[in-house]
Amino acid sequence: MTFFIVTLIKIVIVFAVFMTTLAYLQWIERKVLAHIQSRTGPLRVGPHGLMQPLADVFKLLTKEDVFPPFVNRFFYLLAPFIAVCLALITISIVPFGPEIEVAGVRTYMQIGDVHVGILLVLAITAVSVYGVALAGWSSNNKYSLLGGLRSSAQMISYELPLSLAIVSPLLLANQLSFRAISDSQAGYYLGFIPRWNIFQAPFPQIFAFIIFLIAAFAETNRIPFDLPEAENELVAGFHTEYSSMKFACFFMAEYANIVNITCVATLLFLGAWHPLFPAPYSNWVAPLVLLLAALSCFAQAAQPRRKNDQYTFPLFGVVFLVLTAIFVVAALEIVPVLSTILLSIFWFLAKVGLLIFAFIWVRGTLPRFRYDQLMHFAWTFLFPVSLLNLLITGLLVALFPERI
Amino acid sequence: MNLWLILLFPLIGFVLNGLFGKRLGKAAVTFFAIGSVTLSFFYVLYVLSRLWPLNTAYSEHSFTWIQSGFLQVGFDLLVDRLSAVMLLIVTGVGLVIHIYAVGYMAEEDGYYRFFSFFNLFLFFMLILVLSSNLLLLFVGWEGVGLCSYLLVGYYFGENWATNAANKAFIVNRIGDFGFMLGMLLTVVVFKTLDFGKIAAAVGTMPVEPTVGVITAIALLLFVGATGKSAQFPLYVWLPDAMAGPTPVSALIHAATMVTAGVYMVARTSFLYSHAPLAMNVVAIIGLFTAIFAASIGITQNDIKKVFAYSTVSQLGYMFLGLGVGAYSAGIFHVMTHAFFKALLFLGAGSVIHGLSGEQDLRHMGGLRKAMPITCWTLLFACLAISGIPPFAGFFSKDAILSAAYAHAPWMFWIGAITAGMTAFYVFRAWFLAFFGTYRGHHHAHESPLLMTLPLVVLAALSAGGGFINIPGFLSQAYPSLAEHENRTPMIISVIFGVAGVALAWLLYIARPVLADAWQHAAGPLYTLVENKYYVDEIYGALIVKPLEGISSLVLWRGVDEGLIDTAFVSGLARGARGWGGLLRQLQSGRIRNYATWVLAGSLLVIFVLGVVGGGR
Amino acid sequence: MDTVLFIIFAIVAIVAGFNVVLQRHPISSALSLVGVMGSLAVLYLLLGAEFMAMAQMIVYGGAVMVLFIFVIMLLNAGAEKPSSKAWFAQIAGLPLLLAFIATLGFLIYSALPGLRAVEFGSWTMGTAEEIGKLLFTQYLLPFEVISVLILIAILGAVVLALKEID
Amino acid sequence: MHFSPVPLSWYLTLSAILFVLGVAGFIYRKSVITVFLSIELMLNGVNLTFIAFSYQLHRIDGHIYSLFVMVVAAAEAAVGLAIILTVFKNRGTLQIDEVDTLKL
Repeated sequence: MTFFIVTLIKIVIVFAVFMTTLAYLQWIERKVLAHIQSRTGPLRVGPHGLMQPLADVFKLLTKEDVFPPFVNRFFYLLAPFIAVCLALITISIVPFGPEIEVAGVRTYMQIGDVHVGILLVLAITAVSVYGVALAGWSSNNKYSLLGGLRSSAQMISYELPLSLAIVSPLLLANQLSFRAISDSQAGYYLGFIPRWNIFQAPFPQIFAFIIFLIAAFAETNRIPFDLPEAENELVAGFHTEYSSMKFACFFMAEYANIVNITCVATLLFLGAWHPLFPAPYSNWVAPLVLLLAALSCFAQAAQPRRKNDQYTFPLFGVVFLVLTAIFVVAALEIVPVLSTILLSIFWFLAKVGLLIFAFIWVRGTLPRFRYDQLMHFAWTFLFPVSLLNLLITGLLVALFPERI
Repeated sequence: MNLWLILLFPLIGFVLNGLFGKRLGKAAVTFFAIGSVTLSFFYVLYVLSRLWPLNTAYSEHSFTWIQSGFLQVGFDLLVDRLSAVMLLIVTGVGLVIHIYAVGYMAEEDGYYRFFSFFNLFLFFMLILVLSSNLLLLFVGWEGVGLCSYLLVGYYFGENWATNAANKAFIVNRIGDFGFMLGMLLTVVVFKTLDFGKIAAAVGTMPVEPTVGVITAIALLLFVGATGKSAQFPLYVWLPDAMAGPTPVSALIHAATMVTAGVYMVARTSFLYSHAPLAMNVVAIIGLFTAIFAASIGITQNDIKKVFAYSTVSQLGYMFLGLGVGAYSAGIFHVMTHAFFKALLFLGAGSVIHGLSGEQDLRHMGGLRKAMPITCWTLLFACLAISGIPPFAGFFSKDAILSAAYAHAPWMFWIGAITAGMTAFYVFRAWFLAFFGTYRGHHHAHESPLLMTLPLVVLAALSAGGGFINIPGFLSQAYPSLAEHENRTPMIISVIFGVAGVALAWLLYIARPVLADAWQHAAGPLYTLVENKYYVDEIYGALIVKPLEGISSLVLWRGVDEGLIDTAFVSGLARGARGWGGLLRQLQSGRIRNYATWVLAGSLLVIFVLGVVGGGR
Repeated sequence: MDTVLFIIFAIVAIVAGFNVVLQRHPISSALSLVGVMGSLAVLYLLLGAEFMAMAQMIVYGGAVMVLFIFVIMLLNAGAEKPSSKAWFAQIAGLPLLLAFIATLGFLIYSALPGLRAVEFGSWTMGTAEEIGKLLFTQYLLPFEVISVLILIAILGAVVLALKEID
Repeated sequence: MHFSPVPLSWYLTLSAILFVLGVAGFIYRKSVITVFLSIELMLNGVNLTFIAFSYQLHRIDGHIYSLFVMVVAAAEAAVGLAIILTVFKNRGTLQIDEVDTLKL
């Protein structure tokens, strides 16, 4: 019975956090893009546009739900549903931290562990094509159809390098479940080089990591691979005909996919929640970062550009200081459980956040591929390289069965 | 030492000439033909010189041909003294006749065809001679039969040639059937076909006083021999076989192939020596054939026919020799006969060639001035065949006759009479051809050197060939039971021979009218003999006609047309069409129908396997 | 619990299966088939075949069916027209099918020996590890053969598609 | 917690039903693509049987077999769909009854 309750609690927490993240991810993206393009980004709604996501959600909910006349109703409604559901599943098997004990209940910082977690992720990625494809086909619009076709072809093509890139860390970990993989990356070589899979002996998986990232861009239909929704060729690709909540579903699905894929990348290559260097020192990274954030806020407050900066920035600074205090407590390991939770979550989120930032950064900088270039790239470069990487990894693993 | 090389050369000649002869041109064909024979002749000489003195048989196992159950037949070649003699005869005489044929066939078309067949014949003949088991011997046996068929039917454009060829082949088939039965019986009895093994097995068995299994085998094999060597019931094909070119008659139908039967009997002598009854049959058949053919020979006017019948009767002599147990004498006669009969035929061929195709003695005469070499070389042959000492024929014939005398005097007497008749008709032919006045209307001319040279060679051989002591050479294999102390038979036979010659001289040189007078005096008897005792007609009436009747009525009209054509062929076709028309409906191209059928089938299978079979 | 899961997904599978047969439009059938596959994957999990379940989703759901849908979209295949030249199939099909299912049912319920009762988690051999071991030792040759087969299939598909282009 | 067991025969029945549904689709559907889908349905039913029996025998050979079945199905889909494309290009129809002659 406790199992149910604990799981329920975990689900609630993860769901809340996840949804908020999705909402704010959009804000973050807009901000980052804006700053890359030396603009200010959303600013009006709330301090620094922090209320923007809520406003967007409200707008999308209250918008008129346009229902095009010549669509295939069932699939037209089914498509966004599929997309968002599949996008939200993956997070449920992602471990955020090691096993903990709260109030005498031992549990993992993870909703549920699956023996074949990676395969499950792959399966979901594979199936999530249907959302896009169906959307494109059912909305009975040539642009949408083209978008759907493109995305299905592209997803199938990039699934191979993705899977092959995933296989090589699996060879190192000898496991399929995320938890086991994360555990296999614990510890350090020579006391300071982390055993993350990108540093893992006998063959560091840097290439696999890069391939995985590239394929991930394609799988999530992000620039430079966002052919399905290339606004200057096909109006908005597969979701041209969608509006209001249904559109919001696709929107959410896209960001959810980003988060999922980055989480998977973190788990597979970046050693999950394991810190960059050994424990007692790495504990102080979090407070340090937060302290710097607070100080920068105060510095901003010193010479405000806009008049309400002088109120908001100190506020943020205070918030960051509080967080710093909490993490100092965690770093001192006064309450072991708390510190475990906080630190592992910090490291995990840090890695994920960096990756997401990379996603946004790429979107801000790179141009879009042409369709044939896309396919060509996938089949003639990415696929062979990943195969080669896999071969080398397998060979080395076979040669050095016992790890250093 | 590779005996198979002996076989290889003629085979190569055959293949080259047979496949490319048309394009190669005469010179190349001649080269291959003669070259191959020469090579194998000299290789034979080399082999024999290496193996000399051949006290023990030398055999060579090339590969296992048939391996089934207890029966194992290998491609085994065997050289002992017997086969050595035969090898020399075949290759030597064969070479001479090849050379002769180059001249004789010069104008014929299908030159390459002739020589390729000739080489093929030599190949099979050598297999026959060299084989060390019955089956391989039978291969050669059939092969030479085939070649004889091909060469007799050489002028296949002509009706008479094809008929003669068919006759030769069919009659031989009858004999071969007996041979096959004998072979199968051998397999059943001795579980092997190898001569050595059979001999060993027979050696342990007692001599059969009356009919027994060995006798049966011996007789069956002898049936084959009568077919191949033209003995009494089955001799009819040989005279007609003269339809082929003369070299063919000389090589195949005088010197080598027809003696295959003799060779076979001598080769399987261990069987016969254990079956006295069979030996008597052989002797009697041989004797009867000898006198019978000789009597026919007297009256023939076609020069080649005369010699053909003399061949038959000479073969009869050989079998007489074998039958009375003088195997060595038989083989001896084979050799001498090969010399002088080849010479006779070649001479005849030369005459015919000189008269551009004329064969009838009545249109010849006085040719000795026109073609002296042919004339005088032929004289040697005639003397040899008449058994006039010291020519070759005398020795061998004398050996046989003395053996016959030792065996049973009456045989000797008949043999002696036959010798006289032989001398008579041979010299009759000679006188008619070369003396008197020329009765023909072609311009006679001597043959080219290429043809006369072989004549000379053979003349020399038939003159001196008798001094080769074959009986002595073969004595270890066949202890000669006729010792020469008893000179009476020799003298008597010589007297008979001389008498025959004298009579011929009297009738055809001194008093030609007398011949006609006697001929009229003989009257019906003469016509009977002239028509070869109507044997062909009898065979025709007794065997051929009924067969034709049965075939045309029962087999052709009844079985073939009635049963097979309508019932099977057309019936099957009709049935197939009917069913096809029905089943075509299935091939509708409707995949869904196919699927339904598949479903039905699988349902049936599952039902039978699962429900009926209880699922286990 | 086990029973409940089974019943739910079995019903889903059967309904979707009927849907595959009954839907007039290919894409509906295809989607229903995906539904069948998904529910079958769950049933595989119940049977302790976790790897097969995932393979089912990845290979069937992710690759094969997407290919189907892709082609359907490419050809823009509309709903099929009722045209029945195959009268034999129309007539004989149904009774044969009934007989077939009847036979199968009979076999399952009477002919087969005592069957186990499926309990989730009572037998967990169907892991990737076990399958890999078996596949690369005992079934190595079939594995190689099947890979050659699929290579040939790829080549064939490419050839046909190339013919499509020019 | 307690899982109430399910008799294996239910699984077998389900696979039988699916298989027969596939056959029915093959026989009664008229679009080539749907016929293909029906084949896939049959294969799935068979796979379920394989896996059910490998549970029965507590051996995973059945899994291997169904894996092979999947691979074959994939190959078949690739080639078959290519063929369908060609047929559609040449005949301009996907009605299976229209495609009843080998030559155009």
